[in-house]
This record gives sequence, structure tokens and C-alpha cells, in this order.
Amino acid sequence: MTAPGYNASEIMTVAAARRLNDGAVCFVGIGLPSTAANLARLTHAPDVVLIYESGPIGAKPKALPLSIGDGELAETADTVVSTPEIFRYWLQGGRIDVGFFGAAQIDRFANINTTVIGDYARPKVRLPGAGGAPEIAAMAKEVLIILKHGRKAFVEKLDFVTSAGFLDGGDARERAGLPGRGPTAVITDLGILEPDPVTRELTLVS
Amino acid sequence: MTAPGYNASEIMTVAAARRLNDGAVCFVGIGLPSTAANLARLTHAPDVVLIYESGPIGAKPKALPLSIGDGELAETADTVVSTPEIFRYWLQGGRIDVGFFGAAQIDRFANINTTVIGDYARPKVRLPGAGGAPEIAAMAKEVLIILKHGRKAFVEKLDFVTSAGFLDGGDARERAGLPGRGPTAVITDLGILEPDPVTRELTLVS
Amino acid sequence: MAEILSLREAVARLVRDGDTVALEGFTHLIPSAAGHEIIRQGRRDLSLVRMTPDLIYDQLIGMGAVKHLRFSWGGNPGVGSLYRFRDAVEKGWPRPLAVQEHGHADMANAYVAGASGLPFAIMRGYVGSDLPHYNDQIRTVTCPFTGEKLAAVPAIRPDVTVIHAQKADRRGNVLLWGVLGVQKEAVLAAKRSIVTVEEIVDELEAWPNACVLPRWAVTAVALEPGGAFPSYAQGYYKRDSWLYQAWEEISREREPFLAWMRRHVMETDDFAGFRRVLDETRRSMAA
Amino acid sequence: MAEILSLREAVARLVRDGDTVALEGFTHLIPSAAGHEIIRQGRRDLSLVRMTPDLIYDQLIGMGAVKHLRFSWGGNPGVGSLYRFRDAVEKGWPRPLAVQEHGHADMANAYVAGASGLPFAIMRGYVGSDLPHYNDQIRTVTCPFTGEKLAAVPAIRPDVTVIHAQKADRRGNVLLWGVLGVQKEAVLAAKRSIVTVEEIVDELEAWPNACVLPRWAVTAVALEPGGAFPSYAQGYYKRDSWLYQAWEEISREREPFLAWMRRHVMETDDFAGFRRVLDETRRSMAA
Repeated sequence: MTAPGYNASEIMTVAAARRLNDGAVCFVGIGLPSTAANLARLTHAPDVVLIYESGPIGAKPKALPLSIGDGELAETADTVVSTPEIFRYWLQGGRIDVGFFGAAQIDRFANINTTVIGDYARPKVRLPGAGGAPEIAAMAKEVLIILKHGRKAFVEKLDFVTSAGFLDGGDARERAGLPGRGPTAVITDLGILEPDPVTRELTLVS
Repeated sequence: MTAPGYNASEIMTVAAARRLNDGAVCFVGIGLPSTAANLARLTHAPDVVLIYESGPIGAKPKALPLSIGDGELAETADTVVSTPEIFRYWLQGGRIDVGFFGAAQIDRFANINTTVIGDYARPKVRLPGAGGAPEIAAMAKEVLIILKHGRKAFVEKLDFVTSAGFLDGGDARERAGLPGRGPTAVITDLGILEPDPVTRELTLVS
Repeated sequence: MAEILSLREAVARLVRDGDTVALEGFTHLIPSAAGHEIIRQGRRDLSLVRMTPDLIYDQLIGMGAVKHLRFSWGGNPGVGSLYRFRDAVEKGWPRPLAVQEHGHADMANAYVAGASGLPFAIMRGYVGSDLPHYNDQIRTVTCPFTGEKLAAVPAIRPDVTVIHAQKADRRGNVLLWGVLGVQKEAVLAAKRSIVTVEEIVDELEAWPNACVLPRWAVTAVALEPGGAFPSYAQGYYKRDSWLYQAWEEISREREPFLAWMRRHVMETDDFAGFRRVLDETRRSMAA
Repeated sequence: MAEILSLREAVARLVRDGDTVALEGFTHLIPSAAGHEIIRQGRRDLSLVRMTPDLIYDQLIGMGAVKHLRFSWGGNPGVGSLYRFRDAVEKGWPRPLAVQEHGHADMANAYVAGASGLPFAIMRGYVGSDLPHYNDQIRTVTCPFTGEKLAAVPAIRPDVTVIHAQKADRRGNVLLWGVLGVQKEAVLAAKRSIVTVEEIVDELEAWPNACVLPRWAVTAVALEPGGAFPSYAQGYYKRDSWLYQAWEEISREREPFLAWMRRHVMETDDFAGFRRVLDETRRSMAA
């Protein structure tokens, strides 16, 4: 599925960028999500609004940022607010259309693990942890997830649920009272997965 | 007790100004408290810090402000923050040395009424209400109160307790868990009252 | 996404009979022009919210547009009473006014909760005060870590918030500065919002960390220079104390108040018209 | 009232063994110079707090200064793991590290609660997440108005907070701008604070509503130009990605890490000395 002249990351980035509608307000994680969101902004979606958890609102970077709080983001933003304000007024306030982040491990109901591999108290691998993901996954009207495919990435059962997707599937997410619709697509180097409308199990769509 | 050439308000203002130590952080209400605090700043206490509930921190007005949120306050302040921040980070955060405000009615334990005269549901006189006073009275390390003396101002029993002084007297204030020390002086046109160290009843001291 | 509309159209479209409406502005940037337009368009049964109801709320109340008021300090700052507010509370004229009374710290926290998508706010407050005995919307929660009891107050979630700001750009992004009060929180807490501005510019030229409301967080922007009169707009004009002083006389009795409102508000087309007639009145009083 | 001190003296006076210490800076303005000075002065048994522990916390942990960490994302941003943090958690080297793990929203709210004198913060969070099962400091409260259950987290109240800012004036007032993270809240939540700055000026020349920490809300200010390296200081210098990349190799194994720390931190007098030796290392690697 790899086109000549493009690497897997580039293909994922392009596929992810296409999912963003013009004018959407996106809460973007660093790395591929940020690259994809900026690609969308520079092509078909000039009015996409980029919000970073470090504080920039409406960032319009000319160079791709290396970190979530680059100077380039602050200088090109409509304004920069404090990190508490970002999480309180802008994310929890229900103003985010699309939450867009990466993941280390995912299950078939798009729940995500970014905390530990193995037992929490004695982990085999200590991953970075939650960051902003649990609340982005909960509050954004929809969620896009980017990750590289592989045995380690897609697992039957997560060692740790850091951020909720569709929990046990079906209407479990709604029943739990999570405000956002949850993941609408998981974009990988091998294709795009979407949740089945009823079971909410991830299904390959392209 | 009125010195020739000075009116009652001026005497109260001077007396109140003298109670402010240099460097004290003062949360000031508009009117006489603001006038007194600025008089202190322009005379013996150049480093007194004036905070207004509208947002200015470290205001150094050249002209006396007419309202609690005058442009002069904003322009001369170290910075201006939002009103929620003033009440949350600066007052409730325990950073205020002296809370300084006026009152319509006071009892002998320095509790204050600025809400209604008469019954709450069918008031004889509807007063402006609480404003910032209940939390200033609770949180500031000490409180100064300015008001004009008179039968209507000093009453045996308040129709409504808007802001707590020493409640029923004695150690009632400490038992209620109020963080600040409470009123240390009530400055009137007829003299200065201070709470008795034990009963906390207001007593004329000068 | 903010639309740039006339104030008349913004009020016609966005403020409805029975709405909960917050007009905010703490001394600075009080949205007087918008308040007049709501009166002129005859809105009824409003539930108003405002920390410091002053002249503009006295007018709305005296004109019978208001059934409920959530507030924390109702006076004519530096002058005295709000007679129309008092008449409604004390005598029920022109209609009874239900009041839900809080303190400033509480109202500020309640707007923050509204902007933050929370149902309530917690604060240290009201210990020893009678207010919670008369307002069942002031309750307590217990800290699950320390066992301390704190005051809890419900979030403010207006149907419409109206504020006045210094500038918008042509796309509808809004910039305000100086005394900010609770304006940003009040807009973000509301379902819909109207921002009147002193000017509309090509570029906001906001400094770092400025108080900017992005256009997608605002419903309508209306150009209304001088729209905060008689309060002030930092960088544009100063407070005009005359009308605050004069309000004492204008508002004290019912009939003179109604006559004044007819002449200055109901029979003028807009805020510019109000200002012209008011200047005539003022000159004739000085003469 | 802020005293202007050398960084060495500020750390000597204000950071004590066993303290709860927050060094904050969200990508921007990371107080690296202060972190090194804490290591150089051999502080032990620290409970560290930081939303995004990165190189400087990896160094403190790897040098055995830390017994407890409250955090929400521990990685080398854009590069990969923090190997010293992982070694402490996975293998207990050089000493076991107790972790109290939260999410970003939670930490940000907990700093706000600390700055606000509240014992806890409420938020919508953690529904469906396993974190509350492993952290008994994430609890719930029920809204007394709607009956909704919300997450509750304890306020952060550090003994000392350390941040880096762009400017102070000679009286100790501090100005920062750009990405502000949680720095203001972290300072206001703490009992004591140290602010290192790029420069000390006669006048801050802050614009309206700027993020200013008044001198009476800060304990010590220390001049430390470049003190946020390898992160950036808006208006002064850019992020230096090289050290973040190189950290992968420097920190992966215990002995090379210790040797690097000895040469670059323990055997240098100050951050300027560190920068000189690091430049030598870098040139020799390039050669």
C-alpha cells in the first residue's frame, strides 16, 4: 500500500489532513497530528483553527513546530492563554470540534494506552503517561487517532486504559456519560479504520 | 471633635490612612477607602499596594478614582487581571493584608449589613447588596471599616448580616473558621473604634 | 462564527423574550447601546444577570422588561441608589422583580464555571453571612481530601451575553484590554453572544497574551462607537460622570423616568440618536 | 517581597531537603539553570511536581535527588523516552521513585486550586480511564445542584516553585509572555518561589493585562540569561533541539549518564560553566 516516493508517515499525514473540514476547531497533539493539521490548513482548509495544549489559539505556523509550545505557535496565534484556561474554558467548555492525537497502543474499541506496558506497579515499559489525552478523548466532539500499525500497537486487551474510546463497545461510551462522539477514525500506515456504527468495533475502510 | 477647616469625611480619611503600613497589600473599596489608601500611598506609605476588585493590581492613580474600575487605575497598575482572578488568586489565595471598605449598618461586633433595612422579602430599604465584602471580610488578614456615625449606622441588631465581623463576639469568628483576623478598626467621623481583645465588642479608642 | 451585523439586527435575531441575558462590563465597557436596543425592541420577561446592575439595568427594570435578576451589587456607583430597581423590589412596580442575590466572588466564580462547562463552582465564602439563608442556590460541598466545607454555587449559563469591546477585525475576532471584569467568561458561558465595538479594523494588532475572543467563539459583532457611554472605553473616551449624577433625579420618580425614557430611548432610532437628544437635554439644563 | 539574589544563594536559602518542589515551564521557559543548581547543591528526598517532566527532571531523578513525582506526561518531547525516569520506575535505580500520576487537565486545575487557596479542584475527567484505579488522589464529588459526578483532585501546594521568565525590574516585579503554561499558578500556589530571568531592567514596560508577578508575590529573583536552555525564551533565543536529541544517547545507560553529569554539571560552577563545557563536548562530537 506504500506509494513510490512517499514514506508511511507522509501517507498517514495526508490521509489524516483530509479528514479535517475547513473551519473545524482542532485540539492538536505534537508530531503527526500537528503536521497533518497544518497540512490541512495550508491546502484545503485555510480556516481550520489550531489549538495547542500549551496555550496558543489559532496558531498559523509557517514552519512545522517541533514541540507543543514552540515560539512559532505563540507568535502566529490569535492569542496565547494559560494552560489551565486551555483545558478549562476551551476544551472542557465544549468548544473543540476535533481532538487529534497519537497513541502507543489501541484496542478494537479505540481505547488507548499511553501509560504502561505490563503491570502498573512493576511495568515492563513505562510510557510517558496521559498528558491531555483523557480529557481530549472525552470532550472533543470527535477524535482522530494516528498511529503506526503493528502487533504491539493493536492489541486484544490493553494493559492500561489511559483514554476512553468506546469502552466495551456498543453504547458503552454514551452510557458512561462521555460528552464527545469519540473516535471517528484511526489513521495508520496500512489504512484507515472507522468504528462500526453499532458495535463500535474498528473496521478497515480504506 | 471637628477641627476647623476640615470636614468629617476628610478627618475620617486621614485617620484611616494612618492605619495603613508601608508595603501592606490593600484590597480597597471605592469612595473613602480608596481615598484613604491613596492618601497613605502619597504620604507615609509609598509602597502600599492597592488592589481593586475590578482587576488592577498595584494601582498608583494620580487623580482619585471615581469608580472601582477607572481607567486611571488600569493605566497606572502593575497589571490588570480579570475579576475572577482577583477574587480567586489574590483574595481567596490569602494574599491581602488589609481589606478596606465602607458600610451602611454595623453592630457592636463589627458585623455589617449592606443588603436590606427591614424584612428581606419585603424590605423597607433595598441597599446595594454584598459586592465583594463578604469574602474581603472573611479572607483579608485584617479589615478596616469606614462609616459615618449615627443612630441608623450603629444598631443593636442588624436586619441582615451581609459580611461577618466577630459574629456573636468572643472567639465566634475563629470557631466559624474564618481565615482573616477580622476588623481591627472602625473609623467614623466621631472617632475610632477597636474590638475589645476578649469580647471583641467595639470600643471607642480615640 | 461571528457575523458582523447592525446592533438592531443582532438584538432582533439573538435576544428573545424570556431569555436569560447577561450584559457585563465592570465599570469599564458597559454595553449601554445594546441595553437601549433591547428596551427599544420591547423584549419582555427577561431574566437578567449582572454583577453590578447599574443605570442600564435600572432602565430595563423600570421599563418592565425584567422578571428575574441574578446580581451581587445593585447601586449607582459613587452616587447612591438605583430607584427603579428599588421600586421593583420594594413595591413591585412596574412588575414584581424576583432577585437571586450573590456576592461578587461567587458571581465571578459562577461565570468561570459556566465558561468551563462545569455545573457549579466551589469557593471559600459566606461563612457568617445571612445570604445563604435567603438564597437556596448557595449550597455547600465537602472536600473529599480534607473534609472542609466549601460554598458551592451554580454555573451561570446565559442564553445571550452582551459585552462592549474596543476592537474587532473584519472577520469578527474581538480584542479588549484594561479592566476586563468577567466579560470573557460571560461570553464563553453563554449560548449566544453579541459584542459591540468601538471600531472595526483590518488587523487587531493584539500584543502577546491579550484578551482576544476568536470569531468562532462569538455570535455577532456590531459596530457601535461610544456604545459604552456613560461608562468609559480605555483608549477611546473617559467616563462621563454627569449622567450617573443626573440619574439620581431622572430615575427617582416613576413618571419623570418614563417620560425621560420615552424621549431619549423609545423615540430615538439608535444610540447616536440617544446621544444627540441627551446633549440637547443637557444643554437646556445648563442654560 | 522579592529579593534579587544569585541563583546559588536563592537555591541555598529556599530549596531544602525533603521539600515539595515544582519546576514549571511548558516547553517554553523551562528553568534548566535552576534545576542544575539544585543538583549541584546536592538536595535529597525531593518530592517533585511537574506536568511535563523532561530532561531536567530526568537529571534530578537519575542523580538520586527525588523520592516522589507528581506528573502528567513524562517523555523527551519529539524524541522518545526519559531513560532515567524509566530506570527509576522500572528498576528502582538509583532509588525507587513513587509516582502520583494525573492528566494535564487535572494538574492544571490542581495548580489553579493551589493558587486560589482551595483544597481541591473539580473537573470533568477520567470517565472510562484506569488512572483513578491506580491513584487514590483522584476522587469524585457530586454537584449539589444537578447530581452530576465530577472528578476531584487535591490542590498542588509546593514548598517552592521555580520558574524562568523573560524580565524582572530592579524591584523584583516579573514579566513573562508567550506560552505561559502553568507558571503563574505554580508560583502563586507555592509557599516560596524563585524566578530566574533573562534580564533585569529599569522598567518592565508591560503591555495591558500582561502576565506580571508583582514583587510581593515572589520570594527571590535571580539573573540567569540563557537559563531556559535547551528550551527557548520568546524574544531571546530559540529551542536548541540538539541536546534533546543527544539526551537519548547520554541518558540511556547509567554510567555514561553519571559521567556526563559529573563533567557537565557537578564539576562546573554554574550554568554558564555548563554551557561552556557542553559546547566543548559538542564540538568534539562534531569533529
